[in-house]
Amino acid sequence: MELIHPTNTELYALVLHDAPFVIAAYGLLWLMFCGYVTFILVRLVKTDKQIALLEDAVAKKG
Amino acid sequence: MKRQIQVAVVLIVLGGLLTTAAFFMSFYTASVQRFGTYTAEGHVDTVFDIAPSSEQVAGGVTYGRPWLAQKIFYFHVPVALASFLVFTIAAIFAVMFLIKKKKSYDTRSRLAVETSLIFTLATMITGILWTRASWGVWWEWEPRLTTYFILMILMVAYFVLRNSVSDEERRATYAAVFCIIAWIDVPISFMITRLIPSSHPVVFQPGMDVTNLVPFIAAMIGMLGVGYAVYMLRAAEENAEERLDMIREKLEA
Amino acid sequence: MQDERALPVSRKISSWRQFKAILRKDIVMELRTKEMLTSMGLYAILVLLIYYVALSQAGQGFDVTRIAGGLLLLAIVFTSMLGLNRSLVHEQDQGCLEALLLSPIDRPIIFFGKAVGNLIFLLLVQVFVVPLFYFIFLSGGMATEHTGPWWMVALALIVTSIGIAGVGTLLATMSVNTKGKDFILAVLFIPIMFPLLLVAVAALSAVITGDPEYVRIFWTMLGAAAVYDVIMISAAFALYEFILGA
Amino acid sequence: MSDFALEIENLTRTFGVRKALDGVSFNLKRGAFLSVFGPNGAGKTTLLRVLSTLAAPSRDSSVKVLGYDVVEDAVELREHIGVISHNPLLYPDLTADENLQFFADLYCLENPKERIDELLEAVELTHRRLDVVRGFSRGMVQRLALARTLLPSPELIFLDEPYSGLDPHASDILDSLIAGIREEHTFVMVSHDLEKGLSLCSDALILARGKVVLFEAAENIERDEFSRIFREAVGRGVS
Repeated sequence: MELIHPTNTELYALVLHDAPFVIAAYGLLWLMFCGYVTFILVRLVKTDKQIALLEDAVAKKG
Repeated sequence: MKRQIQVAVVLIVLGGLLTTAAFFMSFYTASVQRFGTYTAEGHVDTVFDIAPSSEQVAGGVTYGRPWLAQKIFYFHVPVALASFLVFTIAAIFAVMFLIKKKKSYDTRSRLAVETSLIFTLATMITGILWTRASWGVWWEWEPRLTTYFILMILMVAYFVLRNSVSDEERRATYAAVFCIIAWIDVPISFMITRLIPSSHPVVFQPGMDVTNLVPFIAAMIGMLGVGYAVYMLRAAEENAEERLDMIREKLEA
Repeated sequence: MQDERALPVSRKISSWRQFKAILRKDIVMELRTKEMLTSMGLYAILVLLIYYVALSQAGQGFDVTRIAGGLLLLAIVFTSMLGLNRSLVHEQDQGCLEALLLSPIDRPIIFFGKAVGNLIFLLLVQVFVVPLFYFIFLSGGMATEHTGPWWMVALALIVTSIGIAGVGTLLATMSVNTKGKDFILAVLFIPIMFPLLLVAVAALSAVITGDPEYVRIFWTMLGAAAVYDVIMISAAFALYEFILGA
Repeated sequence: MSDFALEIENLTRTFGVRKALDGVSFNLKRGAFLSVFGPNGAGKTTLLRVLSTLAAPSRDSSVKVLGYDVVEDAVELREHIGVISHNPLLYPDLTADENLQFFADLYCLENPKERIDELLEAVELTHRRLDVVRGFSRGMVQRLALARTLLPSPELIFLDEPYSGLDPHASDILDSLIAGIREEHTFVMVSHDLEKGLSLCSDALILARGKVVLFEAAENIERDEFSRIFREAVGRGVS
């Protein structure tokens, strides 16, 4: 099996014009996911710290 | 909880790999899709032939312009389908909440709506870039785009509603009811391109080539994995918050 | 297992009588204060005034019939939100809704009582607003001659109003219990109503502009609107109990 | 038919980690007057809402009011209970007559006219029956609210802080009205006012954090001891 479909090769030569949009769309999609996930992870770490702090307080109290 | 996070991160990486693989497959192995035709007979291409002025001739065959833009199908559509699916799950949890009145169902429903909103935004971003490439405009008030936009507004309204109710149980009930009513837009948005004439392509239909189907399914599985991972991460965060509340209560008692 | 205890005051629960009571109470109250009708009517006039401002520079060649359907429906949507909010604030004010819930009444009857009341007020306002709209915008030189029959416009408005009253009653019952009542109502109401408004405008415009195919377009769009009404009202009907219970 | 107006066993109402009511159990005889005390957020209002069928208890609770299950027989039960709260639950833009007529219709009373005449006479509002409630004084509104509650002649009356917002005069009127119907009804009152609640009741209940702290017949209650327990409960309950 050849790597690039014959029709495709022919076509890509024609219409590179759209490439920036497609690649930007794919990039933005993942940028967004990664951004959101990092955001959650940062918040999680913060909450973990808070929990540790309060648990210490509980331990001291008990 | 730690485990949840690990699984989530693994799922995101796997999803990323799968979708990226699909992305490259769509360029290298997928055959060009022939919904409508692109031959010189001048048959109207329902999928691509939006801008006939820029038709180009190669080897005696007339092509619609935005062939490359079509590759967006392999990630735009999976993301959009995932957003529909996750919102449907949210509505199912909402129904279960109304039946059982358990807080955990409300939390799950809310997290699912949140995940769905993220996917909806992703769909919007990719979609807008595609319309720019393919139709030459950033936005068009066209049935699919309009109903999908409304779906996004409904999800935002869901959180506005939640924020404006102070009693916890009432908030959960109102949110569940609104989620169910808002869900009605999902089948409308999904079916509308198949029911009324719309310039939004209906690519996914019977008779698709295997070389197209494989990357599509890979991307779909990848996106669902990412969706589940996002949901799990938020659930882990929610668990942590709950634990925090319980410790605070303990301290005060 | 229930023992049939004789009640000191005899009674026989009749849902029809309860429904009539809610409806009559709303109408009597409105006839006394005229609060809802005057505020809705006045608001509608103000909206028409704004329309005039918006269209004042449109020029001679501008054919207002092309957007008349949309303008008319917009005025109705805005006034109806005002009315819906009012209608449920009345119930909330002195805790009257609680008294309703404490009585031996099936929850759906409350829904139908309130929704039918709202529908009546909506239609009353329209009886006043639609002719006014016609005189201001459509009777002049701007109108086209081949407008469809007016009963079609009326029918489209009635079908739309049924949807607005049904779903609006549910959403307004939620929104009166939130902070920022009217804002929340708008945020929930407009996107939920959106599909209905879209098809209603299509039906109205087809008739008003006298599109050559207006009969076909009108009935397709009205059919879609009716389907939407049925789905939404059944959902609202089924879910109303939960809203009241919260 | 049981002798108890309230048979409550393990009444729990939870949402998430928060427990509004936590294993409340007690029985109350017919004809009793129960005063429920407790700090804010102790679950008094929730208790009243559960007993008056406005809120459902959790699954493993068994709550019977007048022999009716609050979940399964809610509709029948509603015919036998009445609520007087600090909110009048009357439409200000209807006349006294129209208000009562409306509620008579909701309860589907037969011969509503006679019943309304009788009740308006009893609360001495016959001369104002055609006036709009908006113009009534607080005392008159509370009297009309009482008439509304008595309309279907309930056996059990819930009083939800009925004195809050009343001036001394109106509160005296309410006292005398309650005294007038004390004999033939069972009462459950939620109140902040320790003095008032204790002077009226035959049984007292203190709730804190959704749990019963004390349930005792009035004749066994030692004032000072009771105040001490109440203050302790308040101290504990503030959250």
